[in-house]
Amino acid sequence: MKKLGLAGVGLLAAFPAMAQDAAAIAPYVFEKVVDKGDVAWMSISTVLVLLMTVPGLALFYGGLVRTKNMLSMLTQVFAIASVVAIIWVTYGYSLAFSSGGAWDSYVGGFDKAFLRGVDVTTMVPTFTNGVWLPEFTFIAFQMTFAMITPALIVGAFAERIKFSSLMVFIILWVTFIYFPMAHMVWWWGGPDFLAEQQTLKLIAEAAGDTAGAEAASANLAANGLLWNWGALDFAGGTVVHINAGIAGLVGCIMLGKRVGYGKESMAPHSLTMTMIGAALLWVGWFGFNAGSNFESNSITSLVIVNTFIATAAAGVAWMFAEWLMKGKPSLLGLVSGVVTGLVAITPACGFAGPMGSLVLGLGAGVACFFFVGYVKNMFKLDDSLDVFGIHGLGGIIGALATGILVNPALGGAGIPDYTSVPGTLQVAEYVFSVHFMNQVWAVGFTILFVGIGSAILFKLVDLLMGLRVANDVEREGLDLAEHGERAYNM
Amino acid sequence: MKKLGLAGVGLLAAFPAMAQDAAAIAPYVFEKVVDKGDVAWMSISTVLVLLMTVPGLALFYGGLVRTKNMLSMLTQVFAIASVVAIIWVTYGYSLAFSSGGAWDSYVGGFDKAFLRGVDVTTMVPTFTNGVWLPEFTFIAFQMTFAMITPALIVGAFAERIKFSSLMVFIILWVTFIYFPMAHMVWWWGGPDFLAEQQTLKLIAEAAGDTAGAEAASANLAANGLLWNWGALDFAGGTVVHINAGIAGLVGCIMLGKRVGYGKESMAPHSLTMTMIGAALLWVGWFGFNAGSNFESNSITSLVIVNTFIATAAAGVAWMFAEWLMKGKPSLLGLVSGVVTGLVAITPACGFAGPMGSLVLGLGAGVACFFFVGYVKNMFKLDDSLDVFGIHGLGGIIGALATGILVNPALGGAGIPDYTSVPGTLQVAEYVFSVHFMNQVWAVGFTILFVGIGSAILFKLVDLLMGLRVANDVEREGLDLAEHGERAYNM
Amino acid sequence: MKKLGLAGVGLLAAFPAMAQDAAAIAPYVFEKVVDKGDVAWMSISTVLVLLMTVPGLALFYGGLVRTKNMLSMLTQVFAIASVVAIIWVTYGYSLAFSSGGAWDSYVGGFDKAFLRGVDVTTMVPTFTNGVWLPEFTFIAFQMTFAMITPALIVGAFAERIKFSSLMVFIILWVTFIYFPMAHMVWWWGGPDFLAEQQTLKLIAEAAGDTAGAEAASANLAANGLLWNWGALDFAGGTVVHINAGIAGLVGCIMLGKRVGYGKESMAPHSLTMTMIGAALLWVGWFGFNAGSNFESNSITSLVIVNTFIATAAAGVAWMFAEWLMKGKPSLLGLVSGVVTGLVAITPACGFAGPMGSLVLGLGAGVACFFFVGYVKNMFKLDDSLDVFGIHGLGGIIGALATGILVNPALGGAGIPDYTSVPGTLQVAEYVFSVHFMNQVWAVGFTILFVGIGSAILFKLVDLLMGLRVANDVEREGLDLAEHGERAYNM
Amino acid sequence: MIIAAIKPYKLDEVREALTTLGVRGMMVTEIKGFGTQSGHTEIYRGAEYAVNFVPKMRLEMVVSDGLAEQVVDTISKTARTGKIGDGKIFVIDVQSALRVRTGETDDDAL
Amino acid sequence: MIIAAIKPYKLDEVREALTTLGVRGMMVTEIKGFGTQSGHTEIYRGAEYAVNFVPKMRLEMVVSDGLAEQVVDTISKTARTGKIGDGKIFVIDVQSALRVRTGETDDDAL
Amino acid sequence: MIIAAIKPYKLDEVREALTTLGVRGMMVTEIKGFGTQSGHTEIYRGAEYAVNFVPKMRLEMVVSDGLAEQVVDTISKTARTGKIGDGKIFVIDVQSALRVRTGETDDDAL
Ligand SMILES: Nc1ncnc2c1ncn2[C@@H]1O[C@H](COP(=O)(O)OP(=O)(O)O)[C@@H](O)[C@H]1O
Ligand SMILES: Nc1ncnc2c1ncn2[C@@H]1O[C@H](COP(=O)(O)OP(=O)(O)O)[C@@H](O)[C@H]1O
Ligand SMILES: Nc1ncnc2c1ncn2[C@@H]1O[C@H](COP(=O)(O)OP(=O)(O)O)[C@@H](O)[C@H]1O
Repeated sequence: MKKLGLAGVGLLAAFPAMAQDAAAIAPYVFEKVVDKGDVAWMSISTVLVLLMTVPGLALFYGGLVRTKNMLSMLTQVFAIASVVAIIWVTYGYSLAFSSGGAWDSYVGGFDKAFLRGVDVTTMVPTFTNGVWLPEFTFIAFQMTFAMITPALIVGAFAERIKFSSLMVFIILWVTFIYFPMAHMVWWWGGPDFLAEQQTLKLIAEAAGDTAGAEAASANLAANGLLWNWGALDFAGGTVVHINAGIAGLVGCIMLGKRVGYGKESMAPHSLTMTMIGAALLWVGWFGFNAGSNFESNSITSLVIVNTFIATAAAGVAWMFAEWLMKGKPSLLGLVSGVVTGLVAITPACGFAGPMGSLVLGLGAGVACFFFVGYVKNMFKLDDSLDVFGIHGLGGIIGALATGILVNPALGGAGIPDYTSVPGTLQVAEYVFSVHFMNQVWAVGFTILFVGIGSAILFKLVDLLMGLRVANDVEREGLDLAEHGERAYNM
Repeated sequence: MKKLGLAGVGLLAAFPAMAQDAAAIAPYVFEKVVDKGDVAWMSISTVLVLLMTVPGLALFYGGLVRTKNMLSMLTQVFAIASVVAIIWVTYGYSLAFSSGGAWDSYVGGFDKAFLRGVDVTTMVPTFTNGVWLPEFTFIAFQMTFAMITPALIVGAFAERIKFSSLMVFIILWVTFIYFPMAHMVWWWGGPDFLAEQQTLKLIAEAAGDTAGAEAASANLAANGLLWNWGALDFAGGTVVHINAGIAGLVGCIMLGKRVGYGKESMAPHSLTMTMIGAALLWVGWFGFNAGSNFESNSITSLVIVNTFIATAAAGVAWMFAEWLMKGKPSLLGLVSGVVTGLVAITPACGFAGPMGSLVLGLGAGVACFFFVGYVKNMFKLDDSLDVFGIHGLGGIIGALATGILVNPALGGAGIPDYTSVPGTLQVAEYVFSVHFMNQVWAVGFTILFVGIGSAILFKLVDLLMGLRVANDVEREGLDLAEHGERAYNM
Repeated sequence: MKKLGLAGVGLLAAFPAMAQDAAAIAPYVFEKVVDKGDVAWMSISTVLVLLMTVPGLALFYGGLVRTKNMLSMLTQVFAIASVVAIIWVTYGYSLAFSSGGAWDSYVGGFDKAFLRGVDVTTMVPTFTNGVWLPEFTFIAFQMTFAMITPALIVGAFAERIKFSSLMVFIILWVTFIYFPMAHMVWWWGGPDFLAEQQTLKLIAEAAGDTAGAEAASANLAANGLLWNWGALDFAGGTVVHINAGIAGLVGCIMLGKRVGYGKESMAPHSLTMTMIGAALLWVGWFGFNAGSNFESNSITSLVIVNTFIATAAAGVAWMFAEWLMKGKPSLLGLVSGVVTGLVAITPACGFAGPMGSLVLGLGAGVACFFFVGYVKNMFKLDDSLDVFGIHGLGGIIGALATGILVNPALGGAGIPDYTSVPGTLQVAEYVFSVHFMNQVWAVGFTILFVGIGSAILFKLVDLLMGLRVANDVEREGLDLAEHGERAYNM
Repeated sequence: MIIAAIKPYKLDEVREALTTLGVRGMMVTEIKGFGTQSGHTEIYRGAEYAVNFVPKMRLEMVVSDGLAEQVVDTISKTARTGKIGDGKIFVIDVQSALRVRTGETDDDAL
Repeated sequence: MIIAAIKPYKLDEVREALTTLGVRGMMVTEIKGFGTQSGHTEIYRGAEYAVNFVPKMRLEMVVSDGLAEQVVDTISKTARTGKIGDGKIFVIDVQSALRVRTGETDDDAL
Repeated sequence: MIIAAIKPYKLDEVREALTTLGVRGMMVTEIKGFGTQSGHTEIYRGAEYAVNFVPKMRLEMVVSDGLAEQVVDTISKTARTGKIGDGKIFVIDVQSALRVRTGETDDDAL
């Protein structure tokens, strides 16, 4: 492998020169090099994302509900993660990360169902020419994303949904919403494929072979819809957070308020658990964000620094905003801000600079505090655990901010360009009107697609089996009625 | 190191050809290459296995006992892990992983007691020719296995054992049961040693030097008993889980039922803690399983994928089986299934394919649900936290299934063969009657050895100091009586 | 990178020979090589140190206070970590790790404020010639140290400090105490810089160029004060633990005892949480200690083994000492010992051998048990969560022991020497009177500097805004009064 | 002294009703209620437990004789759902009452 | 009204005995009991705390006058272990009882 | 029977005072107290909850008639802080008492 490595590097290093004069242009040759350091980092990142989900998210949500519904919360998150893991290897991975033929812009096909054709020798590209990963590494990492996203939704209609209906809804939702979204945002050929096709195109054009040139151009465009739109989403702000946030919003509206909402106290039964959950989300999120770099290099570290800063900034911002407006700095406020910061930095973590991340964190923290603390009440919205207020809104802020902070003038990494000098990663000129608008369109599309799609699925399940438990069940609590257990027997 | 790396690779690459014609056969030369990516992965894997033990296992068990015994559970797990860590570096590592001379098939010797002769330059082999690890890396990783295995046992006789007696028992148990088992299953010379000896054998035979040939053959056979039997156990299904499961079974029978068993409610005092524990077991188990690959490569990722699938499948299987048979899907059922899946995939994780793992998970989940939910009650067995029902039974199912799923025809990795082409890893032909039976023998031997051995040790300690606390102590709870504290003062 | 790698290694390998005869001495040339395995290990180490802080430390402390103050504990730790993270990237990193010009022995300057000049191409040295890390990797790792250190202090005056005052104090404390301490202990040029300057010096001397020789000598001495004193502190025993321990001691004296101290029961409200915290501290500490090696090699593994042994030994030692002296082995005793062991091994983890670590652990465990169990009461000291008794005292024991256990005769690594053969790491002769005394001086200096400095800052904040809450607030609990929440609503 | 066992979620409602009636204080305890209303069954792995108590709130208040009847009345009205398990109200004679803060006694103490 | 303090693990036994006797309901509270039975000492690092209460169960039930004696009897028989800390039983006169659900009063309410 | 509601942190003090007075046992319950002393407000993100109860300790003890007055006295003295929320003391007539362990009745049972 090392040997290949050198060869590969050699070739790549040698390449740019050639690329310049189209006259003597040569086909792009490359080797697929896997570095054990990258595999080690991706493996642990995968584990960290699982840590975010269980116990992280389960506790963050569980601590916020009433004792009588604690287990329902934990079971929902844990069961969703498990069921989706099974779906992922049966057909999910294929729908998200294989060619969809005619539908390729929107969703993948079934060629890789049951992981057909995948073995320890197949590889996937990273964001660097000549650097590849074992396909299983990629499958495992992406699996954890598919596991956590639907689990994020359940906070919006906590303490009132029927477990059976939820399971059915989730299976439909990942199939018709999540996998297509992942495909539209993340499906592309990789740096070496682009370099190869771009070179073929140049050669064909030089040789006046229009057919060949068109074929190459087609290949260059064989990516997901939003990818082709140029949407920037480093670690899944759109696919994961806006996606879950909107679905949650739709869900809490369609299920309606909890019995006693606004009248009885629905205070969190254990902020200790919520703190543990928030902390583990922070810890695990480094796998989520820095793992999305697919390599273990200086950019990985930049992502880590950004994730630290934006998170701390949003936590502190929310805490002080609350201190100022409500008189006291609360732990729940602090950790809510922390999660907001994690959400907001997700799409930007590899594109923004440290100071940009600081500003983004502060902004997102204050904005979400105001939404959750005031706006939400105005709409009498029972988004019980603020899935929209934190993941939806935070995700939108982050996605839009990415279009600004990517600007090198603001310390950003700039717009990646793999084709102008095939075989190398160049930075394209930043144009606000273009690159910011790309983000706007992507966000807009996602809101519509997910909003409408989720509404249809909720309605469907409601008609089929009813979404909500009976009032008495809600009063007694879901733990006893739905799961036959109590969380605590002290 | 890199330089060596290349050299090593070069040699290995060059080798097979030679190996073919025994005529011009040359001695097997190799370099010991350590890759920093492997060390990074093994280091984090080591940490992950500690995470499984504390707080993972401690919480998984602790949450299932009554409030008054919470601390006893936590203290037992924590103290066992600590005491065994000390034993490990004094004589445990030596008994498990050094040559035992005449006893070499059964147990190691004392050459490496107090880690004599180990320093930052000594290395141990992996499963790939030419790829080695620092010996300290191996010592640390294996240490965590020795720490968690005895801790698994205590769940079987929770809420009634005397702390002092338990400590004495554990010290005896690791000395006379665990270290020998580890030696019998995992003690071998490594790929390069086998290649070297096999080559020497061929050369000797070619030269008609029978003495030399026999010497080499002897070296080729200088492995642990079960290793020589050809037992497959990728990450410790036999050494860790069947081992602990059987010891637990024997223990709960010899200690007898808890006071009030069957009459009073012994409901778990905090399923929240149990959920956290189960989740951390899942998270940490990737270090346990994928770390057992000793390298950070595509096989590591295959192990991770398998561990995800089998676990999720078993969790979901148990949950639905319970839903069907008992009317409600419980969190405890779900997480019990999750742990069952982790146990079952352990021996198979590097040998089975993803779909094989899926089937294994589903099967193990349903089987253990039926044992724990029905069979166990028939035998009025107070295996309080189902150590046998989950670790013992799950481990047996996994060990046997490994003998089937390793079959390449079922997507398995096939039977490893390091000698037919020295210096390379070949896949030997799979023969059910041979390879499945190997597993049967290994399992049978383990059950007998551990069962009888543990029974003797329990009896011994019982006679010496009594295993069980007084009734009043059991009523008041072990926390106050044995440890002088209460878990909660709320 | 790989290419550089080889080059670098080549050069280094080639070097020693030359170094010998000053006659034909050549300038020291080197390449900065980054290994992805090192980056992967440092990245996960960074994450592990965060895990130590939240939820680790927060829970370890939180579990020990009364229910009514749980959230205050959690909020203090979480908020401190977040605020310091922001300070770190604005000016903290610069004060700790940039040249301080005239003040260079004591503190850094502001050249790197707002991370000016840092990007994905800048690098920092490790402890091995030719092996470097991305600067962002180093910034992130060191950030986590700055985050946890001040958080350690709050345990000393738990349940009575005003949140606002604490925040102000912490900001002052990191600025005037922590950053300077870090600079004084850890600020140096790195192996390649030393080799380069040493070579220049030799060349200059050979050429009789005294000016040049002096310049080079000056550069060789451009390190932090305690570094130049030759103080050994592998992972921060002085900077982190003695530092926080002394500050805590001063704090608890200046704030005074809690209302009802000695009269009312102040039993820990949840030892379960304390156990989780202690376990996560252990887990995360491997990032803290082994990450401080900056590389992923056999020394990393040695550190891991040492950290395991010393910790287990101290835990067991405390438990048995308590069993002997107080009649019962408690969980709190066990985990207190575990944390003591972690603290004590911190400065020694890369210098001592496994058996030295075992002895250190046993000694520290017993010593701290006696202080916390007896001495402390004699002084009627309300160091509520034993910050001094464990971090202060444990840190001092560890720092002094390092000066002994580093002795190769005791299995230690020996005194590192980068200059006698530039480009290589040599082991200097161990002289007890020299190297042990170095530790004594370093410890003494730290105690004085931190003690006096912290006292001034506490006094200042007290005069400005008062350190302590009103009696009624203390009675009602800080959670409701200061944060407007309750930890549990069960 | 009036002692009542009611359904937990009725507490706020009852309290408000009583306050408007002029009851100035009470002691509330979370209790396990046994009665005709049956509990539920919990299953933990193999073990099934029949939990035959129902969580209730126990109200205890001392009121002037004049108020007693209305209080009983108000509680029963507000706490009633008509479903089994609504609870019980008992009245007991009190000999003396005293307000610790002031030392006032009997009716002045309430 | 009969009020009893018993050892927690005796609760189930006592309850069953009373049910067979015809007692149809009661209120049970977890209490801290102080009495001749001494508590225990807890040690947390340096600090020792003498916990001088013992966890007990407080039973409270109203029964028709006819039943009262047997009830007291049954409780004392079933709850007795002969060891210190078995508990106490007190009887208090009740003026009126009412079942919220139906409005039935006195004996019909029980 | 004497029933008192006091501030939680006064429990130890009161208990000691009563022991010296000769009270040999009591039942203590953690209760939610409603009275003139107002509670507090909690804020969780957007939601504000007015918690209008205050945690109190409920003491319940049966003493011989002779002792009753002193007991009431001692409690009110020791529990008094003069601040609102000090609590109340009620006295109720007990018909009979019994010590489970021995079967002793009335004054001997206390
Ligand atoms: N005899 C009794 N003495 C004291 N409390 C009682 C008695 N009977 C019932 N209770 C209390 O009243 C609650 C409701 O009574 P239950 O019989 O379940 O329903 P209902 O009041 O509608 O008949 C019980 O949970 C118990 O707490
Ligand atoms: N005078 C009393 N008034 C109310 N409850 C009492 C009284 N004396 C004892 N108790 C209750 O009875 C329980 C048992 O009494 P104790 O004196 O400890 O043992 P015994 O009943 O065997 O003498 C105590 O824990 C307490 O709850
Ligand atoms: N009428 C009452 N009946 C029963 N308990 C009462 C009554 N009034 C007050 N209490 C109890 O006494 C406690 C203190 O009473 P409160 O009115 O708050 O202060 P104060 O006693 O100083 O007037 C209350 O929390 C409640 O538990």
